[in-house]
Amino acid sequence: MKTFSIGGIHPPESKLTASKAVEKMPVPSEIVVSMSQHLGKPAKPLVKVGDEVKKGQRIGEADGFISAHIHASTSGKVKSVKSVPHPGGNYSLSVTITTDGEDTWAEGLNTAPIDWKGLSKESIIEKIKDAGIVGMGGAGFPSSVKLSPPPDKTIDTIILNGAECEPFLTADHRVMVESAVEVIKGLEIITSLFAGKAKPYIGIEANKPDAIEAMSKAAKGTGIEIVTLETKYPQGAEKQLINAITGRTIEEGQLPFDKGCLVHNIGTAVAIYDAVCCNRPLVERVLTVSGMEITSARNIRAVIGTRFSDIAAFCGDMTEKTNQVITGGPMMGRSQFTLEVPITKTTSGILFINNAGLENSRERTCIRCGKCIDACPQSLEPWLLGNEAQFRRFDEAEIYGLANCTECGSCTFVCPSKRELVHWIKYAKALVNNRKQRKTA
Amino acid sequence: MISEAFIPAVTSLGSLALTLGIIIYFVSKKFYVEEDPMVTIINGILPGVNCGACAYPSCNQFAEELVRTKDTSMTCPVGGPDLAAKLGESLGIEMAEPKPITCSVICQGNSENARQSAEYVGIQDCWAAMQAFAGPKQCRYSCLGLGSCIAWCDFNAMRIENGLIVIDKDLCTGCGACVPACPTGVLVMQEKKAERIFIACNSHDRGADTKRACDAGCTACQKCVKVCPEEAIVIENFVARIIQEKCTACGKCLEVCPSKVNCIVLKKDMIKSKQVS
Amino acid sequence: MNEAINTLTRGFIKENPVTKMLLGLCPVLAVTTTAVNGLGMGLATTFVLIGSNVVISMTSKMIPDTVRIPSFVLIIATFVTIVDMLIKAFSPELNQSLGIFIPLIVVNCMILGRAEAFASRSGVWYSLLDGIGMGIGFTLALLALASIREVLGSGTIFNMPLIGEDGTPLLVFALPPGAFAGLGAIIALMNALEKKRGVN
Amino acid sequence: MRPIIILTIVGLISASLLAFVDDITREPIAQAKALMERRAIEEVFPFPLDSLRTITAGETSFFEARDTEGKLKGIAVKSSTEKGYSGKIEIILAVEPDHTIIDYKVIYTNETPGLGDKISKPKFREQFKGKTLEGPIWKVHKDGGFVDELTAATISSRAITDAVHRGLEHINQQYPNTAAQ
Amino acid sequence: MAEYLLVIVSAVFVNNVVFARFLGICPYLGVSKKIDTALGMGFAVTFVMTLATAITYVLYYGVLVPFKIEFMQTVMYILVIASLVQLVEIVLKKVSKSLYNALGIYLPLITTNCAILGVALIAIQDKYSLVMSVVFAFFSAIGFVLAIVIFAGIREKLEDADIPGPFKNVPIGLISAAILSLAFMGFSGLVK
Amino acid sequence: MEPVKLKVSYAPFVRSKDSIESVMYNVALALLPATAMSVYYFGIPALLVTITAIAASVGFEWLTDKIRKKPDSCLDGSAFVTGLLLALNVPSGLPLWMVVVGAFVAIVVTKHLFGGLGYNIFNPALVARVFLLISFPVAMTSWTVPFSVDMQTAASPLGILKTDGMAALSSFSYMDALLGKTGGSLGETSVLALLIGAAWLFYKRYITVSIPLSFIGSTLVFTGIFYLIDPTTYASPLFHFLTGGLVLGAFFMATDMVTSPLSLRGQLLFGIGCGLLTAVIRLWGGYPEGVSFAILIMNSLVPLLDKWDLDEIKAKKQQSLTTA
Repeated sequence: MKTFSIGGIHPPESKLTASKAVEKMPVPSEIVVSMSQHLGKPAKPLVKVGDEVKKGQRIGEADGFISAHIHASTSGKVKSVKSVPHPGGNYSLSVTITTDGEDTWAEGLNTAPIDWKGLSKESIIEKIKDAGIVGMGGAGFPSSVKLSPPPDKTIDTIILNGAECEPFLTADHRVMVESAVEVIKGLEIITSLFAGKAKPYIGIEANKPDAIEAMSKAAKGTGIEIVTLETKYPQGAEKQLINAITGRTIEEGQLPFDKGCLVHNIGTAVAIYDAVCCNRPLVERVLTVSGMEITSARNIRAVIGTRFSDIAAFCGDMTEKTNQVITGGPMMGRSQFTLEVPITKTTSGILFINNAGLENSRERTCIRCGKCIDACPQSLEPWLLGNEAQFRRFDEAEIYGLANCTECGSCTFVCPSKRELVHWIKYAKALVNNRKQRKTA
Repeated sequence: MISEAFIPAVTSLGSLALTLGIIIYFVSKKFYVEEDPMVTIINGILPGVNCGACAYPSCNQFAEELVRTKDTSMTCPVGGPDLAAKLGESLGIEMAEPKPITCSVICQGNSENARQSAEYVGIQDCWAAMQAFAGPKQCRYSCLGLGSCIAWCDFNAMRIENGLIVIDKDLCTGCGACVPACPTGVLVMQEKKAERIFIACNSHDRGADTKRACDAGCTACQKCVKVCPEEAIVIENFVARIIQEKCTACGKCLEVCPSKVNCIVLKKDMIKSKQVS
Repeated sequence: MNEAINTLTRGFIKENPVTKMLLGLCPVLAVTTTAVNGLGMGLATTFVLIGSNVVISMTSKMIPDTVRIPSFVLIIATFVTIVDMLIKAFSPELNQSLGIFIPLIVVNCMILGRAEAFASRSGVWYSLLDGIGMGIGFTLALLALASIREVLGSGTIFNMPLIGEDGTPLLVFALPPGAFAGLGAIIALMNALEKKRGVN
Repeated sequence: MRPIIILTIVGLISASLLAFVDDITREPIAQAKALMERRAIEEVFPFPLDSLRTITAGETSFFEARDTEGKLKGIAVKSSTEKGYSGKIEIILAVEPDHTIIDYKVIYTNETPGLGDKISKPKFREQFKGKTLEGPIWKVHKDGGFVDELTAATISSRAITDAVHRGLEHINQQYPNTAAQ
Repeated sequence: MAEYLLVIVSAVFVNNVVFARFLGICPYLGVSKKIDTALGMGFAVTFVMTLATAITYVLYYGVLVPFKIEFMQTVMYILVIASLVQLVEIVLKKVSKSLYNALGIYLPLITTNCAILGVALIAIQDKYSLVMSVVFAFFSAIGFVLAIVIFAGIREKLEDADIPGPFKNVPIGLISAAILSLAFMGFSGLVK
Repeated sequence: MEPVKLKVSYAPFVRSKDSIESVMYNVALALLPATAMSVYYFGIPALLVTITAIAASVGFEWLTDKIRKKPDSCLDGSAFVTGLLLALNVPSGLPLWMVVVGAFVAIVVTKHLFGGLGYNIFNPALVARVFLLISFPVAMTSWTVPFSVDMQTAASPLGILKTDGMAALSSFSYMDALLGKTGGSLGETSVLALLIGAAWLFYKRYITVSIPLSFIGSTLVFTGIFYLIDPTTYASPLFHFLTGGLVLGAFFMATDMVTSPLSLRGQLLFGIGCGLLTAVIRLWGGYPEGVSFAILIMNSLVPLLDKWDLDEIKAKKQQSLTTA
C-alpha cells in the first residue's frame, strides 16, 4: 500500500456515516448565497433586492482572473444583498433569496446528457468556468484556472483525490460509491484536456473498500489507475497525496504543476461532468452531517446557501450538549460562531460535537518530546515555530519555514502539552502578512 | 635613604611605562578612526526606546540622520517639545515643535455595551482570535478586548478593562506603535486637541445591525449632523466623523445622540485646558 | 551636605556595587568561605578604592585620554601592592587564605569603574566619600555572603562553632557551587525587596 | 608626546612609592613569615618553646625543641605525601625525643572539605599519639593496620598514615641514637 | 607529555577558571547573552591571555627576579595587560568594525577581566616553565570559552523561560553557574 | 430557533490522548519494578525514603505554584516522577530531612527558578543527587547492605573498585548485581528490574533507543578498551554495565525529554558524551560513580547541540532562498 514518506498521524476515524446513502435535502424557505465561495476575489453581485431569480441563474460575476461565478441555487426572490456571517468565520457579501418552492431552472440549463468528446478543449474550459466550479475539497481554487496551467509546465499525472483522510467525513466516499460513473467521466474530461499525455489516477484510502471496488469497476478499460492508500492523515493533502502516488516532493514555494501533477477532488470531477455534459452549474453539493451531537448523522445533498440551522433541523436537531459546530473535518475545519451561516461550494461536512476537552484545555509549556517533529508531514519543527510565534520573533519563524506549513493540524493533535501549535503558526502567518502589506502600502 | 630596590624598580617600571606609552601613542595615531562625536551626544539625549514613531528604525539612526541633515522638521514625538529644545540646543539650530499626539480608542464596546456572539476558547490574542472567526463580539469592528496591542506599547500605557482596551493618557507618548497591532483598527492617533470630542465608534454596519450589536454604536442616524451649528459632522461609510477644524466643542450633538450610551465622547477637562491656553 | 550624605550612603544598598551593579564579583565569590576572609577582603578593597579614588580625582585632568586606562590601573596597582605588602607583614594568616585575590584587587572592576565613572569627574571630597561608601557597600555584600556560606557550609561564624562536632553542615556552601548559588540568592532577594519598595 | 610623558611620570611615581613601602615592609614580611612557621610548630608541641633550632638535612627540615638548659624536649619534621584524594598533603609531625608521636598538624591539604579534611580533627589525630615507628602496623584498619579510617574517606586516611609514617622514618634516619635510647 | 596533558585537563575541566577559580565572572555574566558574542569574547580573551602570560613570564624572570623587585609584579603585570588590551582595541576598531561593535564595551572589560591577571599570576605561583605557562594560559582560556559558551547557550534557551521576576538575568545565571560547577566537580580527582 | 451559545476555537478539534500526565505516570509505572525491588531488598527505610521524596517533591511543586500564582501543576506527574527518581538516586538509610532538602533543590531550585516544567536546563533529580552527594558525602555513600537486619553499611562495588582496586572485587557476583543484591542507591541495584521498566517505555514509545544505546554503548566500548589493555587494574565492561547508576541513568535520566536534544544526531552525540564522561570519571576521577555528573554536564550542552541543528536548518533555508 502506498503512502507519503514523512510524518503523519492516525486520528480516530469516526466515520459514522460511511454506509449511509446520500439523501436529498428539500430546499428551505430562505437561502444565503455568498459571493466568496472560492479562493481569490469575491464575485460581484449581479442582482439587487427584489429581483426574481431562477435556479442556475448567474447572480455573481467572477471579479478577476482568480475568482468564480456564483449562481442562484434555486428559484425565488432576492431579499437582501449585504454582508452576513460566512462559514469561513468571517462576514461576506451575500445574496439572501426567499425561495418560491418551485425550484425552476433557468432556460437552457440542466439539459439531457450530451457526449463531451466532440467538444473542443477551449469550450470545455469555458463551460467549467461558466458553471462556477471550484475545488470542492476545501480550498476552493477555481477549477478552470487550475485546468489551464502555464504553457511551459507539462502535466503528466492527474490525480483524483479520494483519500478523504479527515475523520467523520464520508461525502466523497458516498459519491464514489453512488456516482462512480460520473466520477470516472469527470476524470476522463479532465484527462482529455491534456491530450493523452497525462496518466490519470484515483487515490483512495484503504478504509473505503466499497469505494475502491466501485471505482475499479467503473474505471475498467479507461486507463485510469485506482491506487489504494494506507489510512493515514493527512493523506488527502495535495502535497502528501502527490508524494504517496508518484513519490515526488513539492518543495517550498512550488505548486503541484511544477512537478507535473494536477490534483482534483472527487466532488469537483462530478461537478465538471454535470457542467460539461448536462449544462448544470454548481448549485448543490454532497456533504456529511455528522458528529456525536447530531441526532441523525447522514450524508445529504443540499443546495448551496442552505443555512446550518436548517440542516440541523433536517437531521433531527442537535443535542443540548453541543458546544461546537464545525465546517469541514475536525482536523482542518472551522468552528462556527453562529448557525446562521450557509453552506458553500467548499463545505464538505458539518459536525456537531461536544468538545469536552475545551473547558479544561490549557496550553502548557513544551516538554520537548519531539512528537510534533515526527508527526509533521512537511518536516518542520512545529514546536519551534510555535515558540517563535508566541514570542513574536516572526522573522525567525519565517526562516524556520513558516510558509511551508500546510496547517494540517497533526502537530497540535499529537502534542502532549496541548499546545495550540497550528493556531500559533496561523497567527504568525497573519502577522507576517500584515507586516508585508504595511510595508508595501 | 634610598633602598637597594629603588633604582631597579624605578628604572624598570619607568622604562616599561615609556615603551608602552610610545607604542600606544603611535598605534593609536596609525589606526585612528574618525567618528562624529555629535551622533553620540544626540543619541544620549534621545529616549533610546527605538519605538519607531519618528519613522526611523532606531534612535541611533534618527541621531545620525539629524546630525547629517540638521533638518529642523525632524521630530521625536515621544520626547515632545522639551526634547526638541534640547536637541536644538546641542546642534545649535531651532527645532520645530512637535504637535502633541495621543492614541484614542474609537470603540466603547466593553462587556456591558457590546453583545457577545460566541465564546472564544484559544490563544488570548486578537490576531489569533481573528484567525478563528470575526471576534467574540457581535460587532466585528469592535475592540476584541484580548489586548494584542499591549505588547507593542513600550510605555506601559495600555491595559484591558472590562473587555475593552484603555489607554493611560499620562503614559501614552503618541508613538503610534500600537496602531498597526490592532486587527480591527480601533486605535487611532490624533492630536491631543482632537481628543476633547470625537466619535468613539468604528462600526461600518448599517444602523440596525449596529444597534443590535452594541449600545454604544453609531447608527449613522444623521441627528448630530443636522444639529451641528458649525456643520462639523459628516457621515462616512455608516459612521459619523467630526471635522476638528470646524468643531467648537459646543456639545449640542451629544444631546441628540440616540444611542443608549453616547457614541460621541466629550472630554470636559480637555475643553477647560484649551480655554486656559 | 545632603549630596554628601547621598554620595556616602548610596553605595550601601541602593547602588550597592555587588548586588546592584554586579561589579567585582570574582573576589566576592572566591574569598567568602569564612566571614573573616570576607571582612578582610572587604577592608583591603575599601582601602584601595579610597586611595585610588582620591588620587585619580586629583590627577585625572592631567591625564590624556589615550593613556587614561593604563595610568588609572597603574595608580590602582600601586595601592594594591601597598595593601599586599601590609597584609603580608601584619596578617600573614589572612594573606594565606586570600592568596592571589589580593593582587587581583587591581582588576576588581568596581575600582576601575568608580575611577572612570565617578572619581575622574568629581572633586576630591566627593570621591573620598564615594570611595568610603562604595567600599562599605562592597564589604557589606562580602560579609553577608561570607556569613551565609560559613554558617551553612561549615557550621561556624567568625570561626566560632555553631553546631556540634558531629553536626552535618551543607558542605556544598563551602564549595564553589555554594558561592554561586548564595550570591544568586542574595541578588534575587535584593531585586525582590527593591521591587516591593518600588510598588509601595 | 604628552601621553607618553604622563604615563612615564605616573610609572616613576608609582615605582618610587612602592620601593619606599617595600623598604619599610621587607623586614616585617620576613619576620611574619618566620613567625607563621614557628607558630605552627609551637602548636604541635604541648609545652612552651624556649628554644628552637632548625636543622636542614637534604630536602628535609627538622626542628629541635630544647628547654632553657638546652635539653632536647622534642623533634618536629615537615613531612608530606602525594597519595591524598586530591594530591599533596603536608604535615608537621612532632615526636618526643624517644620518637613516640606527640601530635601532627596538617599545614597543606586539598582534601574534600567535610570529608577528607577530617584528618585534621583531634578525634582522628588522637589515635596516632604515643605510637612509634616499630610496633604497630602503619596501615589503615581495612588493610590490617591500627588506624581507624574515616567513614567514606579511606584514601585520605591512608594518605595521612603514609605521611606520618614517612615523617617517622625521616626522624629515624636523622636521629638514630635517640631511637635506640 | 603526560605532564602537559595533566595541566591541560586541569586548566579546562578540574580547575576551570570560572567554575573552580572564580576568575572572569564579570564577562562570564556580561557577555553571555548570545552564543556568537560569547565566542567573540572568548577568542579575544584567549588571545590576550596567552600573549599576556608569555610577556609577563619573561618580564618576571627577566627583570623582576634578577633585580629582586618581585613586589613590582602586580604593577608591571597590569600595566602590560592594560596596554595590550588597549592596543587590541585600537587595532580592532580599525581592522574589523563589526567585531569591534559586537564586543563593544566589553573590550576594555578584558583589562579588568581578572582571569587574565589571575592566570598570569598562577603561572608564576605554580612555578611552570615558559612553555608550560603558555600552554596553561591557552587552555585556561579554552576553559573560559567552554564555560561562557555553555552558559550563553543556556541563556539563549532561557530567553523565553518563565523565570520568577527577581531571578531574571544575573541571579538565574549564577544559579546555572552553581549547577554547572556542581557538575564540574565530577572532574575532581582527575588530576592529583 | 433559539440561538445556541457556541464555543469557537481553532482547529484541530480532536486531540490525541497523550498528555503530560500520561507521559509522566507511564515513566513512574516503568520505575515501579525497580522501586519494588529496592523495597524488597532494603525494607521499610527504602519505602520511607521513596514516600518522603515523592511527597516532598509534590509538596514543593504545590507550594511554588501557590507562591508564583501559577495554575496547579503538582498533580501533572512531573513532580511525582522527579521525586521517585530522586528516591532511586539516594541510599536507603539517608536521613529523611536530607531527602526533603534534595526535593527542594530538585523542584524549587532546578525546576521552578528556571521557569518550571519544560524550561529546566538540568535534570532536577540529578542536580538534587549531586547536591546531596557533595553536601553530605558520608550519608550519601553509606550504602545499606541488602537484607541486613541492623542496617549494616558497605561500600558499593564501584566504591570498592575505586578505593581498593580490582583485587578487592574477587567476591563480586554478576548475578547479584543483575538482581540488585549489592550496596548502592535504591535504583542502582536491580538492573533487571530497570530493564523491564525501560522495555515498557519503549513499548509505549515514550523513549527512543538513540540516547540509551549510545550512552551505554560508548561507556562499554571505552571501559572495554582499557579492560583489554590491563584487566588487572580496569574492571570489565560487564561490571560497569551492571553496577552503579548506568542503566538507571541511561534509560530514565538521560532520556528526560526536557533536558535532552531533539534531533537524532544531537541525541547520539549527547549519549556518547554521557558515556565517555561516565567512563572517564569512573576510571580516573575522584568519585567512584560518574553517571550523574556526566548527564548534568551533557545537559548543559543541549542548548548548543540544538542550536547546531537549528543553524543548519537556517543555513539550508537561506541557501535555498539564494538559489531560488
